[in-house]
Amino acid sequence: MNYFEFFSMIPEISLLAVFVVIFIFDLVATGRYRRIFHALVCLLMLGHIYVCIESGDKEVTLFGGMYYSNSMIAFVKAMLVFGSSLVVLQAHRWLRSTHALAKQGEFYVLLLSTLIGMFFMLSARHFLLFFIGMELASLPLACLVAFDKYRHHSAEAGIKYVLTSMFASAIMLYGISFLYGTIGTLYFEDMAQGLSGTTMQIFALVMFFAGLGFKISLVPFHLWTADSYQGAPTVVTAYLSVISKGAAVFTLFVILTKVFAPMTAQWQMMIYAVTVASITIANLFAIKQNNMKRFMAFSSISQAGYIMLAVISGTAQGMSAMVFYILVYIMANMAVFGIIETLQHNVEGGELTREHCNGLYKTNPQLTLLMTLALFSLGGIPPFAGFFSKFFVFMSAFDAGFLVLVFIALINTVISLYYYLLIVKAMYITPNDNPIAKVKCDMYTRISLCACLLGIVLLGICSFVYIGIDNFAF
Amino acid sequence: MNILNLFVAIPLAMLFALWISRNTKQIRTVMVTGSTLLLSLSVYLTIDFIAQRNAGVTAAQLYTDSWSWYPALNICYSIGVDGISVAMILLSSIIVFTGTFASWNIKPHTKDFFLWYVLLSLGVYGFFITTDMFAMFMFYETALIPMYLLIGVWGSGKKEYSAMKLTLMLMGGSAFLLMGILGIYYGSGATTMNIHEIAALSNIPTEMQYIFFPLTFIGFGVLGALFPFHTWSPDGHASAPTSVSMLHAGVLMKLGGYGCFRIAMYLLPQAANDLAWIFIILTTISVVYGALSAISQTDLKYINAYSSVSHCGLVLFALLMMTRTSCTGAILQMLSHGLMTALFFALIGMIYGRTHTRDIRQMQGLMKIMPFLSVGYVIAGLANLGLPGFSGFIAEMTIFVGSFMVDDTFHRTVTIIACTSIVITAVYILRVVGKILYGEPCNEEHKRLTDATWDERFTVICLIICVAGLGIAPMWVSDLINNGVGDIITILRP
Amino acid sequence: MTIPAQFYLILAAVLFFIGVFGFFTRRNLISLLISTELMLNAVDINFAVFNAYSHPEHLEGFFFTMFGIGIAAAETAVAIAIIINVFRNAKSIHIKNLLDLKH
Amino acid sequence: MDFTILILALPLLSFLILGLAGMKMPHKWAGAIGTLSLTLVTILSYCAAALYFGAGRNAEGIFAPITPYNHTWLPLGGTLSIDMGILIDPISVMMLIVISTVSLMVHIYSLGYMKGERGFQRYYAFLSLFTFSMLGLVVATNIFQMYVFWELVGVSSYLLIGFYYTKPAAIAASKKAFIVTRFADLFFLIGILLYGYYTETFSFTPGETLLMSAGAVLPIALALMFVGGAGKSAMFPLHIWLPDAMEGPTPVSALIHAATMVVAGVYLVARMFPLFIDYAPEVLHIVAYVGAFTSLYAAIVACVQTDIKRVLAFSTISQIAFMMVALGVCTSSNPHYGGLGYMASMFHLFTHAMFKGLLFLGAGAIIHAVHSNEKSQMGGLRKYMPVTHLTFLVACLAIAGIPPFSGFFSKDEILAACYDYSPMMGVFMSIVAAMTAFYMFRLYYLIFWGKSHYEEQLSLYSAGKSTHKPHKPHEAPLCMTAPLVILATITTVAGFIPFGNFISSNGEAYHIHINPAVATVSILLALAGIALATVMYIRGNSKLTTAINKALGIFIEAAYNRFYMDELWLFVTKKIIFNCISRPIAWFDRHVIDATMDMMATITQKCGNIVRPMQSGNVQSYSVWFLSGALLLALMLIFFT
Amino acid sequence: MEMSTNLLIFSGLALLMAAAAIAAVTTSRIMRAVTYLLFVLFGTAGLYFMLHYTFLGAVQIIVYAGGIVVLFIFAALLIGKGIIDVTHTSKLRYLAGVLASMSGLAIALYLIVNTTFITDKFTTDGVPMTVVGSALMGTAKHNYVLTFEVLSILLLACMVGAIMIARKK
Repeated sequence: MNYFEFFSMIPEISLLAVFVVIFIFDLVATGRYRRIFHALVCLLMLGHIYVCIESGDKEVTLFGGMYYSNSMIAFVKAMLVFGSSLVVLQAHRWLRSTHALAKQGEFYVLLLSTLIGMFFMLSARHFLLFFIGMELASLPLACLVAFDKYRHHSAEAGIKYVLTSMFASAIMLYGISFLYGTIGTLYFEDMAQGLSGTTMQIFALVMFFAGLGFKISLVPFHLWTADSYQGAPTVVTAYLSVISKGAAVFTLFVILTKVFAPMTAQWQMMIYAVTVASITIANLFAIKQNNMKRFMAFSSISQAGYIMLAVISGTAQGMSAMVFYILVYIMANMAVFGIIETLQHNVEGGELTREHCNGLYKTNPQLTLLMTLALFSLGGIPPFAGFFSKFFVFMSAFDAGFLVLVFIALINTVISLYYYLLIVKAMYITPNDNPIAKVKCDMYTRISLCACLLGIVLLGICSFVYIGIDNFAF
Repeated sequence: MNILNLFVAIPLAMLFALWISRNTKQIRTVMVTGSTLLLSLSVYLTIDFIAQRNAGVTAAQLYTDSWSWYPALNICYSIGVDGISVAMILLSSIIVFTGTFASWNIKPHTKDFFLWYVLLSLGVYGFFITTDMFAMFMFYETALIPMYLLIGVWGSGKKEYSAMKLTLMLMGGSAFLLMGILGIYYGSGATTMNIHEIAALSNIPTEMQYIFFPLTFIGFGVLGALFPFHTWSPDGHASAPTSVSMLHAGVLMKLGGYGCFRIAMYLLPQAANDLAWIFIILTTISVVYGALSAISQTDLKYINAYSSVSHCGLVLFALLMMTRTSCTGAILQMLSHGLMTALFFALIGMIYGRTHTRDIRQMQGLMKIMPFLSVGYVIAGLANLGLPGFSGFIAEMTIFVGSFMVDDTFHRTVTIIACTSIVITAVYILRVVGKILYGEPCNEEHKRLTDATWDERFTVICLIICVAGLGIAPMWVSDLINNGVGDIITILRP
Repeated sequence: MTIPAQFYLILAAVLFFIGVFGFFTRRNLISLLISTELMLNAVDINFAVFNAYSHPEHLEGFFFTMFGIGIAAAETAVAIAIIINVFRNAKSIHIKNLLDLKH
Repeated sequence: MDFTILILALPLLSFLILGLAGMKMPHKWAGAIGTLSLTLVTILSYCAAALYFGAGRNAEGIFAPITPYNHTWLPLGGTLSIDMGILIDPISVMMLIVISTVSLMVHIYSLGYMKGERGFQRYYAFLSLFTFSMLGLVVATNIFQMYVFWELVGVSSYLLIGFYYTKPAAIAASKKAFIVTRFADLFFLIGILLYGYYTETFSFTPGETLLMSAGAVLPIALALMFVGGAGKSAMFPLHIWLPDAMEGPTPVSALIHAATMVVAGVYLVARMFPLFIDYAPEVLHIVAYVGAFTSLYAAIVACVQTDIKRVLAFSTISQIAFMMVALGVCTSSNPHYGGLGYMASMFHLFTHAMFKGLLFLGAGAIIHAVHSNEKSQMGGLRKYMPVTHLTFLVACLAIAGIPPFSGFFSKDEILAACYDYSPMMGVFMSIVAAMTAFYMFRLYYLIFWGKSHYEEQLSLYSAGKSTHKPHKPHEAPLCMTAPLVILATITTVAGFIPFGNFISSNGEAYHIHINPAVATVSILLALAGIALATVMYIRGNSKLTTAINKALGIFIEAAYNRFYMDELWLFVTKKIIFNCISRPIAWFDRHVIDATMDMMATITQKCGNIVRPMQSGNVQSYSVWFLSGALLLALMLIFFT
Repeated sequence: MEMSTNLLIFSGLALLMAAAAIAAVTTSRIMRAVTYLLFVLFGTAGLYFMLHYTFLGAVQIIVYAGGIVVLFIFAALLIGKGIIDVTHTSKLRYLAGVLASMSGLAIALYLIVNTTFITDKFTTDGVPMTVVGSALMGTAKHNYVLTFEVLSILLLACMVGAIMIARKK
């Protein structure tokens, strides 16, 4: 009974400490202390990035193999904390609004608890821990989606999210139960030996995958995505689309390569089908969208499909390509959401549509430029980071022999470029007599947007990040 | 310090300087300084390159250098030039330089226009100096995407549609291309992305070549206006602002031909030999079809765009003939077409800027109103139809002589068919010249128009000098190219 | 001689898909929640049965069931909170009032 | 002979000066620069001729060709390259003299003719350009250089025909001239390509072995080259551009479309003559037949035209056809009399350049005086323009082949050669020669004799029936008449040049023998033609004329319309190429190929609409998709692995 | 004898549960549905007892029947009793739902019947509480203190979230 093992889980324990500090601060702080609340949270989280990276130099296996961490996982955790910090930075203005101000503390607490859940999900080497981590990552998120209590859309998004989530976890658990039934253990390293690819196991695999597919929002498990993204507060949408998705993808990769290694042929085929469907169908939806958040929802589904190209290879190269893709994706998506968040305060009804963006260039040239770069990055246009991440993802899938899949994905990039350009067109070209007035960003948002800009421009050209990731892979 | 890096560094510095510049004057200063620097640098490069060759340096590539970039994926930032690239860099510099003057009074958002413009040229330079497939592809796409905004924001007519079509078609092409590049990389054992090392390995299995050659060739061919993937060209050119048309037709379309030669044919020689006939047929169609289409157009830019289809088709056609002479001719044609088309588009832009119409039925007698521009147009037209003394002639003749060296009926026949384009070209050029320049001015409003301003004159004269210079003294540049072509041809025709 | 494990599994499967059926066809949110409870409950049975019949050496299924019950409770709490909020906003928990976000 | 480079450099220089700075100069300066440089060129050409022929024959008894300059201009790989250089041999020297003389005359003449015209400087610039190109063409050391200058000549012709660029007819004519010759040049080019590939050189004198190996292809190559030549020299059916080309200023017609450029085709065949005669005699025969037909055709058409420049144009076509025939009837059997045609052709080229130049310049003076090209506006001009009248008469006599004028000698040799080839050809060409005399004198009488149009108009005006006071025709100024007189002099005496001493098919000298039978017949026929013309036209249109017109009504109508050749060409170009090929292709491009690309986009958009119901907003149907998707995936995996 | 008694009890329970489940998803009144759910949950507890997992059965009754169902009742009362659940709004959707769930059931049943699980290790010993306790508190393999702690965070977070959403102001 070595309870000191708890203290070896540095990222989780420190994050928990942050969680507790914030929780208590929320309870006790009043008046002027509350004003520094946001800054405090941001600082703590940024500090936590350092802790995560510091913890990454050693490999730890704890609790009888239930918990495992290495440099790659630590890096991914740091990445997630970084992304969450961006989210929190961008949330400042929204949290100042009357409805949200009273719930400021809850927002941080819920956000951090989901982050803790993701950490455990990433480090889990046992399906029970994985499942609890996943639930910890989704249930408070449901509360966040429904955070704007007085907005019908937020509530609707929340209920759709939570119901689908419960449905998905039930299906996933059903799958896991059969895995347990046929193998007799739920420890990842032991499971691989017991797997033989029987029909039942294939069924269980698909059921399990459906649950994670829900989190990553892959077609056909994606239908909640657009509705929830649209209804949720923008910062939460951002969080959903990058952090939650990133953690789930990484976990999926680990489980597929660790647990389902004997069934590689099967899951590759499964992911093949899902990838093609995700990219294509999401693109078809995206070209028809007008609401920006909804549009980004479909864009994120399509991006998830591209990430699957790295997953399908199941190689070390694929892993580094995937992590790099997620990192770049965080940067670009956070930039877009940051801008959406900034702009929608100036829009009647609070729902930013593409028409609102018309002629934005005249009034907000800098935001427009950043938005353009971010969209180009998402579309895979050099010299922005998105090009590199996409290229590497294609390379890894090509390396694994999925030529036709790569080709389909490539053709789809053209479609995706089309809808990204639609927005660029709206901002630059479409004339508009009353564009959104000049928007002044607060300092926090500005910091986060600058970080995103740096990431978009430099992550690809400066190769050290990728090289670092590549050193950690497997 | 490798001089080639400056070709990337200067545009980067220009981007930065533009970013911080505050008014039009500063922007113009930055642009003129930068483009002049680039031009002088490329002139220096050309001279130095020739001097080194004359001094007996026989390495295939000069100024080579390589920095590891993504070591795990064997991606390097490798640079190096041979005669072909030097010629292309020179061409790009000339066009960028003159394009700056052609867009002297661009409005609105002058700064952003030049930002994207410089980004485009950055891509072009990068493509020509690098020898690593990844870096080439990166620069290639970097050069493509600014087109969208340049056409969409500063263009005219149905610019949004055209810009979108152009971008999507070219990006569709690069989707094919990316497949091809990955195929080449993995086909050659995934050990290097450097094209010369891959060529030296020459270990790509023939069956793989059969798959990836068409992909790569079509990928680049889309940009080279290969039939039937050329339809972005007329719309795109028609909508683009002057300097963008210049840069696009003058340089960007050359990336296609260059890429076809440098990557598709060089790295996949067996497939290139075996499958060339398919593409020869397509390019022959391009050549004649483009020219015939041009005859019945009424929009000046459409005429020129179809003419570009025809001429660029000739480039690919000549490359596929795979004789040393024809390939030299192809590169010459790239240079020549680049300069001539830039000149043409510059003039069309200037005329359009005054008359506000490009419909040849609505213009007449411009010779009396704007003699300078009209004379320039006649010269451009004559150059375009291959008048000796201008660059078009030497390029076409080299191509035809070179193509005729392939001794079989099929190649002979298509060469003769392609030759007919010189007659058709004359038809549409003279048709336009006769319709819009000659005669009495028909439109009262046109009579009040003025002739070219100093910046326009400068642009036109620079380009005419280049076109004539290449046409009168072709030998040095032909030698320059011939050396570079030789290495590739020895692989193609062992 | 004991009851064959398959009987339990079949029962669990039936319960699970009755839950699925309910989830697909009911028209108010609380009924949907009830259906998911049925599904989760069926899964719990599966785990317990597999532990008891197939792998009694360790208590993995046992604990999975136990934690599963806990999680189900948490899920229900969150879901009911949101349902109450929906009711406050829309004055209804009928699914047809939740179609604002679509296409 | 190093100075010969100046012959090329001077006109080029004057072109550049006039072209770049001309617009800033006063007219006088521009004219002076152009004329001065041409004077120098002429002097140099005569010097070159004197030195070349004065140096005498070499040991083999021929004038050896000299190549003072030959530099690679554009290497084309292998042994092929385009060289630029100067080749001095008898025919190029002869051409130098012809070109520089006529060009000089035209330069001087234009000082008066073009005086005060808008674009005077431009005119001289183009003249210089043309002279440069034409000189470059004749001194070409290889077939490709010839092609280069051939194209340049074409473009200068284009520019000069379209000199009056505000006149629609001029624009159309210039375009037509360029495109038709360009079309012919296509064949020339292909011929060159074939020639170059098989002989491995572009030079005129490839090695014997290579020639033997190229044996089978050589006739084809030479035939294709002849097509190019036929285009430039306006052989049927590529002649259609030449009559229209008269829309240019008349001196230009004199220089380009009568004396020099149009004989480039003849020169080309003459240049390649050694190859023709040895390797492709059958092609030569084709040349002869084409020439013979063209000469007849053009002569018939010339008989009925009313525009004096058109008459001259068709007469030019006819005369050039004579030269072609002369070349075509050569055989390799006998060194001299087999090659008589060659000499005769060159001789005729020389004399024709002089008298046709003279005719055109005279016509120019007349047009200058009456401000019209139509014969109906003329008549009775001999009183008003005595110098023009006399020189014109000399030229008419020369072209009709009346001794002692030069035309007689050259044409007689041609006829002799034709009779040698076959009596049929001889008779045929003699008839054409008679027709030549007829239509030239028809022209002469209608211009200078008969009722004066001016007087008629004047009487109408004084009678008050016309409000328009006619313009009195007057003699041209000295700078215009002087060239007429000079050319008339040359025309008169040139026949006595011992041409065979300088130029012959194999380079050896021989004396021209007048064949008395042929000479008599031709003189008689010429006189008959003149007599007929005299009867019919000396007093304007006589009764006989009317009767003949009536008898041959349709035929004359057809001839007047040039046997509808232009309409045929127009049909082919406008209706077939433009409307049936180009337009459909342009349509196809927009509506099929482009539409396919657009359709791909539309289909994608449509698919977007099709999948839309999937996102119904109902969380239950989402779950149905969810489960069905999962089940389908499971089934797929189960069945396919 | 023992077998048949067990089977009898099992069949009774199974029938009861299935019937109650069907009733729960078809009845049109929410309170009834909750009550039927309660039957199913009790039946499940009974199954656990049959497996001799008495602790699990107790947890099931306390947490599910005592906690969750009470939540449901609260919610139903709060929202207003007598909410009618109309089942047949859209025939197509209903049909799709039936089809999807039935095919899912068919596949699952087919797989369950055709898969050979290890089923011979059943003992009637049950699980002693000490074993459960030490496994729950241990840090070694097959011990669950970590998950236990994480679950506590989960419950805390859900509580915070649920209260935040549900409270009035």
